[in-house]
Amino acid sequence: MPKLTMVQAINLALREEMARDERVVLLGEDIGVDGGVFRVTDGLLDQFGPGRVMDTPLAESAILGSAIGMALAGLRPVAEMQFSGFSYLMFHQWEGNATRYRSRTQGQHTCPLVVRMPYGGGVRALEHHSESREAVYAHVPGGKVVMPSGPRNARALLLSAIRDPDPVIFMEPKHSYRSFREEVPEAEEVQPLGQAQVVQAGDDLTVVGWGAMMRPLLKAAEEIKTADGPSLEIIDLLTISPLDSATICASVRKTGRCVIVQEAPRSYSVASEIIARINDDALLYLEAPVKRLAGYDVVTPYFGREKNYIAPVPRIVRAMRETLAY
Amino acid sequence: MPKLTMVQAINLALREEMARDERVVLLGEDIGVDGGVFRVTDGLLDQFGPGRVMDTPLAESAILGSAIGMALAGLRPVAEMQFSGFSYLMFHQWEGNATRYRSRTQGQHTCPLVVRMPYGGGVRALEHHSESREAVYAHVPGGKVVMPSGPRNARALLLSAIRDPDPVIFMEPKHSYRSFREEVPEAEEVQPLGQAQVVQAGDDLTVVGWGAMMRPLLKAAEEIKTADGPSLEIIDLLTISPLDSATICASVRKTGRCVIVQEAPRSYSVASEIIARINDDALLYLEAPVKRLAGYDVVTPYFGREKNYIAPVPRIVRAMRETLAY
Amino acid sequence: MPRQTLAEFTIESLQVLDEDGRVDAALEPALEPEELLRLYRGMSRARELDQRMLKLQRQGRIGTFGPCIGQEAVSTAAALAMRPDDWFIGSFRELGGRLMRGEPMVNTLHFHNGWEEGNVLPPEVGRRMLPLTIIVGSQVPHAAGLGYAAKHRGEDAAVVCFMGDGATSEGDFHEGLNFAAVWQAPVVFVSQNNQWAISVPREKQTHSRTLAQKGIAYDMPCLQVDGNDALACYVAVSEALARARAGGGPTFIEAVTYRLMMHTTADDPRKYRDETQEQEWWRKEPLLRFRQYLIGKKLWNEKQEEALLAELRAEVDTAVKAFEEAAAWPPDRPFEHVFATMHPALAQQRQEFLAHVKEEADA
Amino acid sequence: MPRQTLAEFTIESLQVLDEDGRVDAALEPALEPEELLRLYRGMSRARELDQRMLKLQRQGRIGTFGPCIGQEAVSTAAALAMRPDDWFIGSFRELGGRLMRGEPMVNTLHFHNGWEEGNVLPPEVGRRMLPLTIIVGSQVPHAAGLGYAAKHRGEDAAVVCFMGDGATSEGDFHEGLNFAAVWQAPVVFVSQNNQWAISVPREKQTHSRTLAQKGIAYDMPCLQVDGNDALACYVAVSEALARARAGGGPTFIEAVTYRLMMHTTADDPRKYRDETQEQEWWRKEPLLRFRQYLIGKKLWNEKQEEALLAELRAEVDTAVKAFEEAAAWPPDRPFEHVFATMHPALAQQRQEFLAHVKEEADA
Ligand SMILES: Cc1ncc(C[n+]2csc(CCOP(=O)(O)OP(=O)(O)O)c2C)c(N)n1
Ligand SMILES: Cc1ncc(C[n+]2csc(CCOP(=O)(O)OP(=O)(O)O)c2C)c(N)n1
Ligand SMILES: [Mg+2]
Ligand SMILES: [Mg+2]
Repeated sequence: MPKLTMVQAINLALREEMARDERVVLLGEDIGVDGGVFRVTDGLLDQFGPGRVMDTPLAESAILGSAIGMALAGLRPVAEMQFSGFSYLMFHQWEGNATRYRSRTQGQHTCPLVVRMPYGGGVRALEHHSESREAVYAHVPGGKVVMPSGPRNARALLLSAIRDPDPVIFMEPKHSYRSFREEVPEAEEVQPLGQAQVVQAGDDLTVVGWGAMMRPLLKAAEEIKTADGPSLEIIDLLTISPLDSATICASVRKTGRCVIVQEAPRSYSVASEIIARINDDALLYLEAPVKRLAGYDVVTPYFGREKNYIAPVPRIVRAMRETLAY
Repeated sequence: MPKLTMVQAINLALREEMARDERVVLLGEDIGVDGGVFRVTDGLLDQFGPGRVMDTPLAESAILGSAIGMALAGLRPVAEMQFSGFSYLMFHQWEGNATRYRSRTQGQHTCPLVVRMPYGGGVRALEHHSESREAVYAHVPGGKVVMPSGPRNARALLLSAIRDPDPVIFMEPKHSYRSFREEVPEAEEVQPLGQAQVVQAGDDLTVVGWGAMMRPLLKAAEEIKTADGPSLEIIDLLTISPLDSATICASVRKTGRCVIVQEAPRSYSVASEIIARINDDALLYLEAPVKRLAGYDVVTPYFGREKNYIAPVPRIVRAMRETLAY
Repeated sequence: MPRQTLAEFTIESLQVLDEDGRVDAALEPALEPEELLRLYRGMSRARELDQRMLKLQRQGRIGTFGPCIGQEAVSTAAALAMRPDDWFIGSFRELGGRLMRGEPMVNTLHFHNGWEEGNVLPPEVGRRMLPLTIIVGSQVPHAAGLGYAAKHRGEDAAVVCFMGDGATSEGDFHEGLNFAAVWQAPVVFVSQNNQWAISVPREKQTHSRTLAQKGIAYDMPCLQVDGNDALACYVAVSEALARARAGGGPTFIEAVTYRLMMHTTADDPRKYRDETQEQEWWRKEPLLRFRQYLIGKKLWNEKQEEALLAELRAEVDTAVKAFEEAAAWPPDRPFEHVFATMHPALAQQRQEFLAHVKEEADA
Repeated sequence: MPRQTLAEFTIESLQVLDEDGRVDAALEPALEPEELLRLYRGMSRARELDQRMLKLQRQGRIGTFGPCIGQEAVSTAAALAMRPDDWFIGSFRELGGRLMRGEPMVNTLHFHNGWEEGNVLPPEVGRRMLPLTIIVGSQVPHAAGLGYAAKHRGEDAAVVCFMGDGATSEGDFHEGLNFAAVWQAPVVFVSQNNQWAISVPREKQTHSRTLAQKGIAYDMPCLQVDGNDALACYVAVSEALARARAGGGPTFIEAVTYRLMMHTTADDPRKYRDETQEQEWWRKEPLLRFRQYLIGKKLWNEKQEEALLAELRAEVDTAVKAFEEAAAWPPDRPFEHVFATMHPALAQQRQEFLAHVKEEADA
């Protein structure tokens, strides 16, 4: 099995699916000749030609809007938002059209499409290039939100997302684009949407994370393991919406304790919903309040300060210890 | 004290504040000659002239975008989105500019402006005219979200919103626009943002609501009172963000039980955040899971079905009884 | 060389039938009598259904809707110019075109009474026609994408996309036209300039003399037509479709017409416009003029007119009857159409929902 | 009457200094020697700072930034044409203009090193100049609102708003121009057409022959200027400002220039463009040409040039020193600027934050 970065793994998934299904087309800013500002689509223009890999004008609403048209016409567009911070220019097309054609026409017209977008901080980028706002998309019915955490699941989930009959927001942790490699099977591997993954089983504490926070979270878990010996159950959400609360609640019913680690601001966030689901289905098992280790409710600071604002490993360790000791 | 509808009360607030502060200007689609599609701005063009009451072209992003320019220049714009369902066309201006000028310039430039928008269902309107998506705005730092529930607080909160030095989304429950009247003091009355109101004190159950749901919620509370005799503490949120969790958690620490009644879809919603706050600060006092009586995670149905989808009084009564009996 | 002319542009206007139904023979399209009658019938059907819906709405039998009265020519003529495999992407004043394309009247009624079921069209009709667009202008980029898809697959189908005058102010209008032009996609954009966007008159909507000239921003062939002249509309859309199919890319057409009624039944135009303006435009309305033309061609007479009206009244009666007698649809269908497959949490919500609805019905 | 011409439009282009610095005397603006020298100095300052920042960035001493090299003329000349009470609304390639307006170099450096403090300008500079706009095109409607406010209050201040060629594809560009035109607001829109939007060449960005013609959509006076000719830029912006102040409404100017460097330091143009194109444009770059002009006027010579470069190098050295020696700012300032008043839940988050940061620093 070759060891790939997430950029390579996503590129692989796109390449595989374009080869398998000629309905798949890519569109976005700088994705063709340039291969994407992160090189995620590198080489695809050469392989599949300009009819299937389109450098579009600079207009996010029309990128999604025209992708909706293509999907309605039977293509399978995969659109790129250059950064999730610019995806709000198409939010009305998402909320008002992509997520609604199925319900509006009771299935007569549908929008099978994917919107890929790098999200999150930690790469010393300019304003608007570091946000993590998955909650905004997660609240909108009719669309799915997927956030891979590593090369292998990124590839397997993207394949599922492209094949999904409904629109999917696919948020890629840009901080993890090249920061590590993973073995990715050569044979096609798909991973179903809507299912969280228990990446480590344990009894004392449930830890939930997703996307770029999985790496520091796993490191923190290592530290805890060596030092204190408690047994952690670690869950990687993978799909944010629809949320796999069954997996989370089953775990919390077992451990009685839970820490949620998230990059986004705390209030009205994905962590809030997870707590609400635990309240619904596992409240009586809780031995401590669920802990949200989240971003703060501030406007995303410029990168000079950002390292203080995204929970580093020691902060996660402390949150775990506090919850274990509660 | 005259008895006013919410439409009249909001009109009064705009009129008062425009008379008091000449920096206040209004802009939006059909707000001038037509007086707004709900007549909220009726008569203001005549009184204040076209320089201060502007019928704009049909473009939501430029309505907020130009309002941002006006605010940066020292005016106090109050922009109307004709329906909250069309506000997503300006979401990038909200997320990317209105809510950020203060932090971006550390206070050198600010955006004191209000975006008024009718929201919510129950008026037999076309698609996109019935949504309740306050959670989307509440998650974005740097902006406030206010939702009045009646004529009197609508007037008093709108005055505060216009005077606030920061941008405010002011979501008006269109279902309550004309459905009842309230006494509104002739003398100016302002109500601070960021404070929930305990509209009825009680010991057995905390009930939290806001906006259009306050009416059925209060009716349900009446029914419970007569029939079963438990004592309810009823909280009207009024400001969604920043959330007054102190008031909610103090109440829950007293009652041990809580029902949240909301129109919006359940997942990733305001109710979720309230539960998370209770988890943070009052978990150990809970005698039952917090109950979310919310909309469903479906695309807002057309109005032929909507009455089944917005919790009617009996459904609220049942939720209260269940939580009391838990 | 220093201050020099770089480019010159001209905007033309087209009228074939004047306000009294007199035809400009040089410009008259070569339509068969059967086609001319179909066009007239199409416009008349829309007029009849609109008028009935106005009554139904006042009686509370349907919800709010926006009548198309006065604007029948544009979309009906476009539908005549189109082929069945062309995409028809409307805004919300294309009743004539929708009916011509085969939308059953009963669907229109269900839609306007708040049921998604109204959008579910017979397969051959729905295949290339989308429901009304409520988010003004948001359909314009869709049209670019539909056109791209047709071109990409080597179909010679094209797209006709309608929007109002107000819609030209939205960013999506601009972005959609730009994409279509860059792709040279086979799309005909038709702006129904009915002079009003709710209460905002055309002159306050945008500072340009014409809407047609907005096509210049994309070097797109553009034209203003008399939108109350069904023949001019037919000619303009036909030319544009032919160019689109021949690989000549998109066209932008401004069709000048007038909204003779209220914006929607929730609106009261007396708040913002003068009735004399309406009266002037009633004299220029499209059916009158087309009828004169047909009569002049000896294709039509009083008796035929009466027979047609009676027939249409009966057709609408039948549709209204079917509409009002339709069996109730289950309340929980929205759960089924969030996603292709219902996820477990939603299935549970549906159970709760159904239990609630049952209890509330029993109470 | 049936097929008739409704309107005609012409797009003109303007050049005052040709590529060799030869001036068209008929068009030469009446600028004092002092002003000409100020303009040259302004452009040179930007060039010097940009070049230094490129080095700093490669050494990891500042973050990603987008150089303006080759585009100095447009914004610097505009700044010369502007009054202090005019609003300067930039995109991100207006370093020359920003410095001319008084932005301290140290601010530019702090900004590009990820500190909001870089945006906090001396009050008299910041009063009518906003920070860089990162969301492409989103500043355009702001300019319409700023212009409206000036007009509404009877000031005769105007607004100059810059955007790139790529920005003209965004809906906000269109909406902002439309609003400004409807309001006849005193705004000068200047699109720096530097031929590229990252990797996308101008021809793929939009199908129109010129960008200037996009102003026709709003019946706005529009003009293409040689954006590497500082005099042409000065003349065009001055004329437009005069018209704006006189109540003549907004203008749209396309300034044709070239991005000589990478899009930002994170970009590699070799992926998508030919170096010969760059080389051609290096011959047409604005400083060279303006220097020739000054030398021809006997306002400049080799020695002065050397002295200027030495002086600017020293100025940049000083700024870099101040930048690198700046005392660290507190980590929690972002909490203070969410709202004018900190709400209790946020105050509590700040306490937690500070405790974390302290513990992590101590560890
Ligand atoms: C994005 C958006 N904003 C506002 C509205 C509310 N609205 C519905 S129709 C309309 C006016 C449309 O005018 P125009 O485009 O000229 O079409 P017409 O109604 O005249 O056919 C408005 C403002 C909407 N539906 N969508
Ligand atoms: C809304 C938005 N989309 C995408 C980007 C990413 N981006 C930054 S600059 C740029 C190209 C801008 O091109 P142009 O307007 O020509 O300006 P230039 O960089 O050439 O000065 C892009 C795509 C962005 N900043 N904002
Ligand atoms: Mg109109
Ligand atoms: Mg450019």
